[in-house]
Amino acid sequence: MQYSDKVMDHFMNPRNVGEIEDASASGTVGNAKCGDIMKVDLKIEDNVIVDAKFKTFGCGSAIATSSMATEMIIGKTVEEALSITNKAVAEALDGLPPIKMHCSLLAEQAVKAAIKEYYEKTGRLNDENKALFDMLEEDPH
Amino acid sequence: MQYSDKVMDHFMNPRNVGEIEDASASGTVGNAKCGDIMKVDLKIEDNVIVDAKFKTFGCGSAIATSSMATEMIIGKTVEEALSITNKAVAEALDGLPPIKMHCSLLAEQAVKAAIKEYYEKTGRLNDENKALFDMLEEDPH
Amino acid sequence: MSDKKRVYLDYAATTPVRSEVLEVMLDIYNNNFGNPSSFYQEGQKAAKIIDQSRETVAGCIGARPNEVYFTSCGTESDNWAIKGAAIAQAQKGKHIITSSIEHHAVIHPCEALARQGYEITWLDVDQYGLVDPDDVRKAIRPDTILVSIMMANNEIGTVQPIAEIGKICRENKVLFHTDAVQAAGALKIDVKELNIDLLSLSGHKIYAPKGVGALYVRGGVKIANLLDGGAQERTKRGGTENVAGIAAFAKAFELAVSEIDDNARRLSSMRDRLIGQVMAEIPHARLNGHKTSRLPNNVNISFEFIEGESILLMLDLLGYSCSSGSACTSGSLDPSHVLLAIGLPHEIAHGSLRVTFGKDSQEEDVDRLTADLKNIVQRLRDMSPLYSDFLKAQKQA
Amino acid sequence: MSDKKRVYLDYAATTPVRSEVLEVMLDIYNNNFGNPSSFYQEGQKAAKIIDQSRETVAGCIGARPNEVYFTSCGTESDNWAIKGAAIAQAQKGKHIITSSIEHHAVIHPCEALARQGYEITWLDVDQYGLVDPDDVRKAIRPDTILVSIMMANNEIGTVQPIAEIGKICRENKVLFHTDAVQAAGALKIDVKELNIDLLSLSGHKIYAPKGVGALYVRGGVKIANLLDGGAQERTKRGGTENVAGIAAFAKAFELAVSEIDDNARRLSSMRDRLIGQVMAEIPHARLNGHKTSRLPNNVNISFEFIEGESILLMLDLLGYSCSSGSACTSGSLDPSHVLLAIGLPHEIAHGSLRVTFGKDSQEEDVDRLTADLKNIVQRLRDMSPLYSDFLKAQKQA
Ligand SMILES: Cc1ncc(COP(=O)(O)O)c(C=O)c1O
Ligand SMILES: Cc1ncc(COP(=O)(O)O)c(C=O)c1O
Repeated sequence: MQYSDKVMDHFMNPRNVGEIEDASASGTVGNAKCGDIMKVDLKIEDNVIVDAKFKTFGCGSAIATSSMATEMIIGKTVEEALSITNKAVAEALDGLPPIKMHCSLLAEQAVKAAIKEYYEKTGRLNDENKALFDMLEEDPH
Repeated sequence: MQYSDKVMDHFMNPRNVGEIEDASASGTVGNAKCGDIMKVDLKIEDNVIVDAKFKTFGCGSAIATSSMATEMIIGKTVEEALSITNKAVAEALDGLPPIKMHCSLLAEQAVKAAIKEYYEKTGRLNDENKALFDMLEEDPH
Repeated sequence: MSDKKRVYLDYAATTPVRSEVLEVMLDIYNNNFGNPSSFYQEGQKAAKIIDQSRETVAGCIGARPNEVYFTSCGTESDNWAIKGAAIAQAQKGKHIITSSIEHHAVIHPCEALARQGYEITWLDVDQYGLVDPDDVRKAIRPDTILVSIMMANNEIGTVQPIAEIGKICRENKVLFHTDAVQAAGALKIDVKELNIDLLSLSGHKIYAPKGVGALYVRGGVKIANLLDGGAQERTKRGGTENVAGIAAFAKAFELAVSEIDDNARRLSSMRDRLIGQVMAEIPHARLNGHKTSRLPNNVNISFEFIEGESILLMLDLLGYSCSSGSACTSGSLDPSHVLLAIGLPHEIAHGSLRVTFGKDSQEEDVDRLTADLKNIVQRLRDMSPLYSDFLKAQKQA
Repeated sequence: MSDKKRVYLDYAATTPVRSEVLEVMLDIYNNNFGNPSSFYQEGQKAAKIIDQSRETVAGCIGARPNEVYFTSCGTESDNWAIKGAAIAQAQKGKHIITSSIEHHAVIHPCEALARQGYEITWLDVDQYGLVDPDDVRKAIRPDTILVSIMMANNEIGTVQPIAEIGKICRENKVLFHTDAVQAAGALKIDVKELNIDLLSLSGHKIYAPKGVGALYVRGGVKIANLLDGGAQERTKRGGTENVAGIAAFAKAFELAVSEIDDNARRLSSMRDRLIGQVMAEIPHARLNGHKTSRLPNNVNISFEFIEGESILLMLDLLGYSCSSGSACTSGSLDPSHVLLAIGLPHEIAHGSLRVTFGKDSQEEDVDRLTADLKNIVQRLRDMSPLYSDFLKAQKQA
């Protein structure tokens, strides 16, 4: 598999591995059958993601995209985080092999799932922003 | 093609090439379409083959078997010559590749064809010896 | 890290060309380039090499030389055997029996035939990957034309009861093909004793180069050609012969057969050492394949809660070359069909590792590998949500 | 006599592996034995070599890399193209158009399809071996699925009007396959300009080793697999890739293409010199094939009254390696189907000689060959009953 150095770095030295005890919200996507599960915990204060942690069962690029995605959203507002696409994550990793692009989609989904839970918990999910989470219904495989 | 040294010797230095001006009899077998024609001239005195010459259009083993066959019959009585089989010619050449065995059959046929003509000319062809020449009807290919 | 001395542990995927074999090839490339179909000396020299190679290969499997045909790889041999038998016997019937753990070089030709109206029975295997000969017997019908069961599996190393299956096929007058690509050079093969009609071989698994294989076709058995062309291989397989590859294959096979016992001893000792260590030191691991009816060089273990590619990637960075499932499927996201067939759930099948030993493997590699694996598995489990779920559930219970 | 320095003049049968190419292979055998499907470094290094080789080969014929598939030989490429196109398009129709002078690697697959219910139109050629594009146009029917016409003939060297034929096929939406095994490296090939859909190549005719070839499949064209198996070659051709062979093929093809003009000049000068000398000095000889639309290295001449194998045998003993007709048919007693197709009577077809020049050929070889040929032809004519008949008939007239 031809992974970029960035991917390899995030795979071997993943940032933000772990769980947040008192997470504001968390999201889990994927399933064991397909070989990848990502769980993202968010700590949100004043609409800003102050911490993010992940746990991932999956291949090298699943782990690297989880690591990169959490890094990209920390310090961002929830709205900014929502606007980060899987392509942006893949680009930040200097690209992914075509067969592995679904991993970046999964990372985007994991973040969005967590934020959706946050919206639900805080009563912010409404007809206007609902569409932002439509992509959670997509099958990344 | 794996030819024996004997075949190569008779191919490169064929014995008895040529024609006999006042041949007692001659026989031609094969056809150009199949790629081999053999013509054998015999000089017969007192029932003994005192000379034999051949001309052959054909492959290496066709030439070698013609050469060997003429050599084998010179000095023999006509009856002795008739008893020389294609297998004997092939053996005298230390064997032929399987795909080339038909050449030795052709050589046997050429000799027999000449002797048949001799029998006919001398009125010796009869119901008893006719069967000796049955193999002239076989297609060697 | 990638400058580390590398430890190759994927001999089931492919093997390097051994020096004795490379010598044979070089001699041919430098001194013997003729076309074996050519009439003159260069051609006849080349033809003789092929004849001798055929004798050697035949000798390695108890066959007659004229029962051996050279091909370009194991895949071609499998395709030829299966499609060739199917076409040649279409009058008799269109039913084929095979197993669910065959190599794709058998599965995909069968599926191609299925699209053309043939019917395939896919026999299940037990938890160790064994085909039950009785299942073969029961599956045979009047219109069955071929049974294809591999001699040894490339992923889990399970060795099938080929003698029994061969006997059943012969008794029922059904052709029996076996893919012996992984078995060759590791197990003794006698096609007559085993009642085999068609047997596939490949060079690059036994220290010959890639690009050469062979098919044994028992005398009297008729199969249609796959490669129609010139008069090569007694008009059964066209194409100018890969003379160097064929001679290399023969040399490598001869050497492998002469070393079978030594290698079985040496490799199975490493195999059992690795299995023992991993099972003792890494929890939640399971051995795939049969304990004893197994290739001497094959280890296949699943580690729960983690995914195979991550293991491979970390091993690769530490200098180990291993595989998860078949190398051929590394482009795919599905777990191995073999591991699913022996009953592993998807998530466990995803976490499997295949280590296959060979010529350059050393006992000390085993000890280092176990230590490194232990760390890797722990690191990946620490990242895995499945593992934390498991730990939480355990705590609660 | 056989210790004489040999003069190889059968480059159309096969070529030696050139040193630049052997170097590439050796480097791979020694340093790069991984399976390209493998995940780890060794595998990825091998995969990269294949990618680069594919780009190189694509560049040599004006194709895109993903239109090139590696095979084991020209015969496999021909079989795959023809049988694959036939199976993929069986719904549209079962009519195939080809010529009567194709290589057996095209003829025999067509005959195999004919036995399975396909209908083959065998186009005649003219006395020079040329297919008339108009005949192709006229032969096309609504159920025509494939036209297969070789780019250059292996026996008589005739180069076909491929551009015209390609245009006709494209206009009629019929797939066009061309066997370019002999043309590659000798003629410039641009698959787009020539409207080619499928094109066969072979390594061992262009100084790469035996056992490797390629098939160009135009993007969008669907053909059925011949070798079903692993995911290699984008799932279109299973079998572990012959990495060294593929890299060697790419290197050799690249070199050949870069030398096309030089070689054409050098070889056609020798060709024309030999033809001129033989025609001037040996009576009752005729040139087979076209005078100008001809491969630069091919000479094919029939000598009346004598038989080809005898000529070859004597030449062999003098150190020359030549051929009569196709090397593939040397096991056969029939005269070449190509020579019969251009109208030679059997007995003259039997007496034909093919000389094909290549890398190590020298002008001086030509002069020596003519002199030796003159003697040989005379010697054989002196033994030939056909020649004495001819002389007698001449005397009488
Ligand atoms: C025109 C032509 N097509 C096909 C082939 C077959 O190629 P290969 O020997 O690589 O199978 C040859 C050579 O033998 C050839 O000359
Ligand atoms: C059991 C088995 N069959 C067939 C094959 C295919 O062999 P090849 O790669 O030579 O086509 C392989 C190896 O890939 C194999 O392990």
